[in-house]
Amino acid sequence: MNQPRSDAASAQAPAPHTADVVMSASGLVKRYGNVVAISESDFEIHAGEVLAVVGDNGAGKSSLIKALTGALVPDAGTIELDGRQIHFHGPRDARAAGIETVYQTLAVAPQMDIATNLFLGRPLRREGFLGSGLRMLDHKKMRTQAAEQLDRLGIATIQDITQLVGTLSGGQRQAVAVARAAMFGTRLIIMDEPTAALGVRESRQVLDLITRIRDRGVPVVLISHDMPQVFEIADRIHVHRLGRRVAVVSPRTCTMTEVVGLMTGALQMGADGTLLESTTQHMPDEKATSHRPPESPE
Amino acid sequence: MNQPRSDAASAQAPAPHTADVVMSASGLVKRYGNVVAISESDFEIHAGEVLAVVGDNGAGKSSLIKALTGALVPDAGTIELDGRQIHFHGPRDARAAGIETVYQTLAVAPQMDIATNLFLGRPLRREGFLGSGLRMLDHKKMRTQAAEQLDRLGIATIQDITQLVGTLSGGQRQAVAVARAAMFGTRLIIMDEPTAALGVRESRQVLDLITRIRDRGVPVVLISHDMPQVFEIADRIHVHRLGRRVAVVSPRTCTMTEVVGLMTGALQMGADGTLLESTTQHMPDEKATSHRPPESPE
Amino acid sequence: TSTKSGGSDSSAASGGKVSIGLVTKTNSNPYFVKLRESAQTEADAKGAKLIALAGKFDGDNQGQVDAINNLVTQGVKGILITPSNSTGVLGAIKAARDKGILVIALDTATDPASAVDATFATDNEAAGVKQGKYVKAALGSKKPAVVLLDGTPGSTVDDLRHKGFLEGFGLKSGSAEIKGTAVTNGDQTKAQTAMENLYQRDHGINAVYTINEPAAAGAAQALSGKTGVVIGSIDGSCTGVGNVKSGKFAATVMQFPKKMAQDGVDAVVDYAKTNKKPSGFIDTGSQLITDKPVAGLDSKDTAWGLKNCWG
Amino acid sequence: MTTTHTSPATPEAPATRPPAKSLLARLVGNAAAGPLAALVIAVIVFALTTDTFFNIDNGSLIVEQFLVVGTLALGQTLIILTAGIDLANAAIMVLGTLVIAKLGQHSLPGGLALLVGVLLCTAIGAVSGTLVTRLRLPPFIVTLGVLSVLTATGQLFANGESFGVSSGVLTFLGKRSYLFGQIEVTNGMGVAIVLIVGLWFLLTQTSWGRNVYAVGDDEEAARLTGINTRRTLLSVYVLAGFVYGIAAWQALGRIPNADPNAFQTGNLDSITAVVIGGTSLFGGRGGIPGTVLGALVVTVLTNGLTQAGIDSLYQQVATGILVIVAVAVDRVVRRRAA
Amino acid sequence: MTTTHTSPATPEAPATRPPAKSLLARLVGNAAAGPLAALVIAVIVFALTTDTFFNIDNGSLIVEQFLVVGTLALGQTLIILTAGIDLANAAIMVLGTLVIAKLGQHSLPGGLALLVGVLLCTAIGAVSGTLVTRLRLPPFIVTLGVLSVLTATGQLFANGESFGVSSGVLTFLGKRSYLFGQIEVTNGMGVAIVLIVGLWFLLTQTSWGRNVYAVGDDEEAARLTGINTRRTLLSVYVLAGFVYGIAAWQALGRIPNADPNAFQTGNLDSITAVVIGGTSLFGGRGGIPGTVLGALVVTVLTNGLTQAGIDSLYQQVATGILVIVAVAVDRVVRRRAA
Ligand SMILES: Nc1ncnc2c1ncn2[C@@H]1O[C@H](COP(=O)(O)OP(=O)(O)OP(=O)(O)O)[C@@H](O)[C@H]1O
Ligand SMILES: Nc1ncnc2c1ncn2[C@@H]1O[C@H](COP(=O)(O)OP(=O)(O)OP(=O)(O)O)[C@@H](O)[C@H]1O
Ligand SMILES: [Mg+2]
Ligand SMILES: [Mg+2]
Repeated sequence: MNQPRSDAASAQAPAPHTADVVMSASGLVKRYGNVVAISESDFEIHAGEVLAVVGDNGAGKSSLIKALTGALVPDAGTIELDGRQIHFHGPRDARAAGIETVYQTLAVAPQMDIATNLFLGRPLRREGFLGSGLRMLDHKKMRTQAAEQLDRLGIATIQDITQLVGTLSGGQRQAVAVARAAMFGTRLIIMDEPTAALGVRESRQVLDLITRIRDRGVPVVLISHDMPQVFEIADRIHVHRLGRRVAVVSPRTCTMTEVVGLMTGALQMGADGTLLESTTQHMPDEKATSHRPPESPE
Repeated sequence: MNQPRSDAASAQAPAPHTADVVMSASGLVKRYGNVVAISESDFEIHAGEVLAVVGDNGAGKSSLIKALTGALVPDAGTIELDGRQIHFHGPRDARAAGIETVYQTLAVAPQMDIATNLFLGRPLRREGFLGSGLRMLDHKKMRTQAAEQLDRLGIATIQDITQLVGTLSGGQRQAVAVARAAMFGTRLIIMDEPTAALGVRESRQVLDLITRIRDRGVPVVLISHDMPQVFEIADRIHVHRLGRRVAVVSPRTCTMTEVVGLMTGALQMGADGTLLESTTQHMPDEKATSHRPPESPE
Repeated sequence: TSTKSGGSDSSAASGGKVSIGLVTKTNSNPYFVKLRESAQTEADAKGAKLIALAGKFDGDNQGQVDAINNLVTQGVKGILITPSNSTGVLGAIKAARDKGILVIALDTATDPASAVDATFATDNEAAGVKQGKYVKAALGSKKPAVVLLDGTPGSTVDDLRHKGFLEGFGLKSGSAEIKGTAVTNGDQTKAQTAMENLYQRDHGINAVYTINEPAAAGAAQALSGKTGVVIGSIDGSCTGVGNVKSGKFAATVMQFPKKMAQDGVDAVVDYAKTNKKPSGFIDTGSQLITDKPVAGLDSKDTAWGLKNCWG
Repeated sequence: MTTTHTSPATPEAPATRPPAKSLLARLVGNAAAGPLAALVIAVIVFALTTDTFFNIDNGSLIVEQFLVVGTLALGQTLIILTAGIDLANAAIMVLGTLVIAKLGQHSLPGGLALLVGVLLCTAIGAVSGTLVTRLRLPPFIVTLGVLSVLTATGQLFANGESFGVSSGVLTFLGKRSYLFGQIEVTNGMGVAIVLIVGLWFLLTQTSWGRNVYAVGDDEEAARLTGINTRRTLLSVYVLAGFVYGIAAWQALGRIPNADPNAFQTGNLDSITAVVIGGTSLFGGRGGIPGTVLGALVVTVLTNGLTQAGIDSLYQQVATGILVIVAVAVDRVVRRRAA
Repeated sequence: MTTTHTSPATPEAPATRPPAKSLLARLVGNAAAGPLAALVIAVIVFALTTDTFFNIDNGSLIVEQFLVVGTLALGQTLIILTAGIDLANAAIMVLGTLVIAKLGQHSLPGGLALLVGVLLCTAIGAVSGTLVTRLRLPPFIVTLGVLSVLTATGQLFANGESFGVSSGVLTFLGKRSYLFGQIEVTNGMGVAIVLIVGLWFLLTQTSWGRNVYAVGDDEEAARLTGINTRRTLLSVYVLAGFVYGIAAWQALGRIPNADPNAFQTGNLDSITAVVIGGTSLFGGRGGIPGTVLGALVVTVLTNGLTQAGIDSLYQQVATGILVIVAVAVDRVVRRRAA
């Protein structure tokens, strides 16, 4: 896949001033044994935009954002925040920098209740000496705020706010993770398939929420498989394929079919930002039996 | 919500002969402490149909199908399979009856590889004495079949078929669960949001798969939040709300807006199968503060 | 019966029958099992009630203290105790004695001895000396190469026997003749493994001290087929004497737990009747048992041993 | 997606409000209802079957007997809540008693000896914690290794002796006084109460405590939410080490004599108390009140069975069965409560 | 969803095919690479530092010393693979030896006594398994209770005695012979090999084994896929009980004398072997080869340290450290392999 680096390709998408870049990465690599999850990928998000990241299953989208938030340490590559190179040693560092993330696995503690999960690692303390001196938590306030926050997401079917998160329905659990990120993100919010388990109404609320967040000036990275959703809300679309960014396109100048073509490799983006039918759909080093088992038994 | 039992409502959907009923349930109830997950719900699926089950998050869809497959024991209600009342003591009994399920939580063993997960509890033995006498597994055959099966689902990005399922991407993992159900279901296949984590292409493959299964004569229950998908593939739509079935409609005679209205309670189905604007959108015993925390601190 | 503290009017607690508490180091050591059985037999004979408790392991001071406390609450007249440590349980003993309960140390003395009313025990150091002298003499002119299979370091009895053996043998801790020591906890399996490994290291070993007969049996098993190693032991159980008889090890030093137990129970029963307390250290004696006597050491043969062994 | 539905987020759930929790349930938490039931049943049975069990003196005695293993179990609770296990806790404590007693005997004033001992226990906790967090070794293996090392070290240190203590500070926790002229209490009980309340406060009322539960519940989720899981784990081991240091002080209060062979079953005993107390060995569920009740259940069993005149071998049989029964009761009660 | 895309499922992954696994890795599995490395290192160190370690006789001795705890560890592996733990295994075995020896001494022919003893052990396993599966009690508590009951029962049964055995069948496993006139082997080694291969076969080559791993990995997932989790768990405890019965036979082969006090640390020792062998205490990962290597590591340490002239207290210190190091090596090796 003898393809120009995709920075050139991003000419296709409206190119804002580089001064606007909030977070960027280049040359990221992550291998697990023989599996290549990220393969020299680049990334860029600008101030005040919603950037959608799309790609096939296993393309490496989740791995990419994990690398950006310090949840995994890339084997190679650099990451910059506000133009300065950073090294996150863990998700904690990213959080300290104001980056909140909804991980695809949700990262909730199943045996703890909703309020506790919402405020995990971000406690509300009591006022006065009890809070500052004794560092006591304000359980009541956390519960109230948790209930409000879920109301706002339209998750109306939670019958008992003290329910353990492990007993929630799939969608309810996802809403908890989304609510958490929305409450605390100040610099950048990253959401990995935040509406996958959500119902029609709840998905709508999350999309509205994302718009509100953007309007508040906080950029949002949205990973999604739902193309109509992506085209409705995204300012730019980052297309990921086989572990790397293959194109950045604008939803205004590009059709869904084209984006899907890029995702699957049926289309390629030329150096000048134009889309071409892919002639070499198969990679040179590819073997037809790639995911057949090795011949040897056990 | 003084509403007639929904059996009457199902007049709206084309009513096939009752002889065709493959599985049905009536009056199912499941409570968890104060939480009511299933509240006197009914259910019916007919031979050779794709029945979509839709509803808000937390409406009780997953609980309903868990009750049908023996994964949870309902507090009340009866279930019939082919007209005879049954009592499943566990998912094992359902499986023995030819019912396969994709649970929302996927039910995969994270530390085992893909092939092992596909054949969990359904081993392939070697041929000859090694298999029948020593009961030896045929690891090689299981791996080959697993690879084929995933190919068929279009999950092309799995780089190493011996990867542990816990290390797969969200969509890849879901594909494993779908492939398993598709391989073994003979009487009825139930899928709880099988495409939630799947990409565009992979979702399409699963829809095709569902069609093929139906054409094979095996009915399919599909839980999904994706309305276009539901309207494309379902023969009938079971609308679930607040723990019970509130309507069964046909996608041919009903619009998406109407279905969403039923889901959210904005519409109600009258006894004659007509849809009415809901006058009593709030339930009589409802309290505005329902999911606020109890006043008492900790 | 009073629902108030049972300790102060103890005789009332079990309906006229004198109740006696017995607290051994463990339940598991056959030696203490026999001690307990003998005490039980004697108590039955005297119409007294025996409550037998024990620590969970050698050195379980806390368990013994709890046992004493519970016996005091239960309202016993006297307590017979084999303290796991000569100083560990003194506080509880004092509390018991303060409530008028007779406390007798069996088998192991306390430090100071006056902490209890009386002590009925083997002089373990003397027993160790007997073992040491015998093993040394049995070696004859051979240059000694000794292995010491200890029980649990820090336990009073262990220390006394170990010290006695070295004294009787004429060694000091750290002497060049000592080729190795091992902690066996008096367990046959551990002793066997330790002995196997020590022998593998030095095939010249010719003398073995053991803390008790199970350890000696383990050593013998490890050395089976190898001749010329003298194994000594202490205890005097019937199994042990049998092993001496069959030549598995050379000698053992017999103790007399039956006597301790009987005397102890009798003393409490007496005390209940007459309010008279025994006092001082009463040595119940020890006896070297071997079929290969050596000159200058008093010993009995295994026939005598089998008649007088304790279980 | 042609349907946009913007009905306001009016709460529509069938609102069965949870019934107000009983004061008791609030105090001990749901997890502790089981051991509480087991304790109450045991007390009632022994009160009915023996004359000597149910009185103030025996009550005091039971609490005294509870102190050392109970304190060990408090530290153990912290570690088990993080899905760990501490096989070395009793060995740490015993080494603590040895060091305190030896220093107190000869060289240092009692208070200073105590301080050194407690700091030593804390430091050993820090070592275990470092091995668990830095090398990512299973706590079972780390503490097994530490157990082996410390047991031998204790014996080498003591060199076959045991050390008596007499200083006021070192035996301070064993000192008795009488409440209302009736109830015998020791200073150790006061310290235990302070420790229990303090740990309960830390675990339930501070964000540190929340982090501990989160790490035990799902370490990866905790890490992803930005909790410093390493520091949390390390602090748990350090605090547990400190608690074992206090247990050493309690042990000297109860038996003014430091013996390298003591408390060989203290690790299993404390784990038993924790598990009976409803804390899950897989982490994230349970807490201090349950552990206190669990430790009391075990103490009451031994005490009550002795009062009932049962010999220790039969006691051991009975205890084995009753431990299983106690946890079974816990299961039933919790299923009811759910 | 306007876009339908039907490009055929041509495999497009960047196909870096996994390099062929080495024969060794295939034999022992990845999980066992760590303990194997630890074992090899230990053997090399002792071979270099002592004169008496590296020879055939000592090799035989090590294998003999490995047999009993090794066999216990095999049963323990089964249970730990299901995320359980067995604290009672040594107690079950000891009761087995007592029953076999007592029956064999007096009433029954050796073979029959053996059969009764092994069946008893199996039955006790069945009881533990029933408590775990029916009452859903934590295995830790069930086996702790069983431990307590059996230890006391053994002592009541033996009543302070120990029973020697002499019958041919009962000591059959201790009988020696020489391979190639050089290598001392016992019948017990043969039985151990049969057991190891048999259990390995069951765990890796049959669907029963897959079910065991699945239950340990995620019991709920296993249940949902239709695995009879209860029967699987129960069968694991029963089979483990049987293995402990064989361990009893091995123990009599090594020491023809059944003693209620023997093997008090057998439970911890066997767990140690299993964990060093790379089996996760949280279930679902590990296996028989690792356990065999783990048990050998521990045996080699004790044996080698003795050869190196280190006294038992210092040995204990060294063993503690080396157990930690062995598992740390395992971690490093496994991370490399991944
Ligand atoms: N820990 C791991 N070990 C081995 N392979 C891994 C691991 N994590 C991810 N992978 C592999 O890396 C690739 C990328 O995974 P990733 O989760 O980033 O995909 P994704 O684009 O998020 O897919 P999805 O849309 O299904 O969520 C996949 O092939 C996956 O199997
Ligand atoms: N084990 C449990 N304990 C308590 N409440 C539960 C439990 N399981 C489910 N619930 C509750 O029951 C209700 C129905 O849950 P269910 O998972 O069936 O919803 P669902 O319709 O599948 O939702 P989703 O679309 O989000 O998957 C929810 O309110 C949920 O919180
Ligand atoms: Mg993903
Ligand atoms: Mg659901």
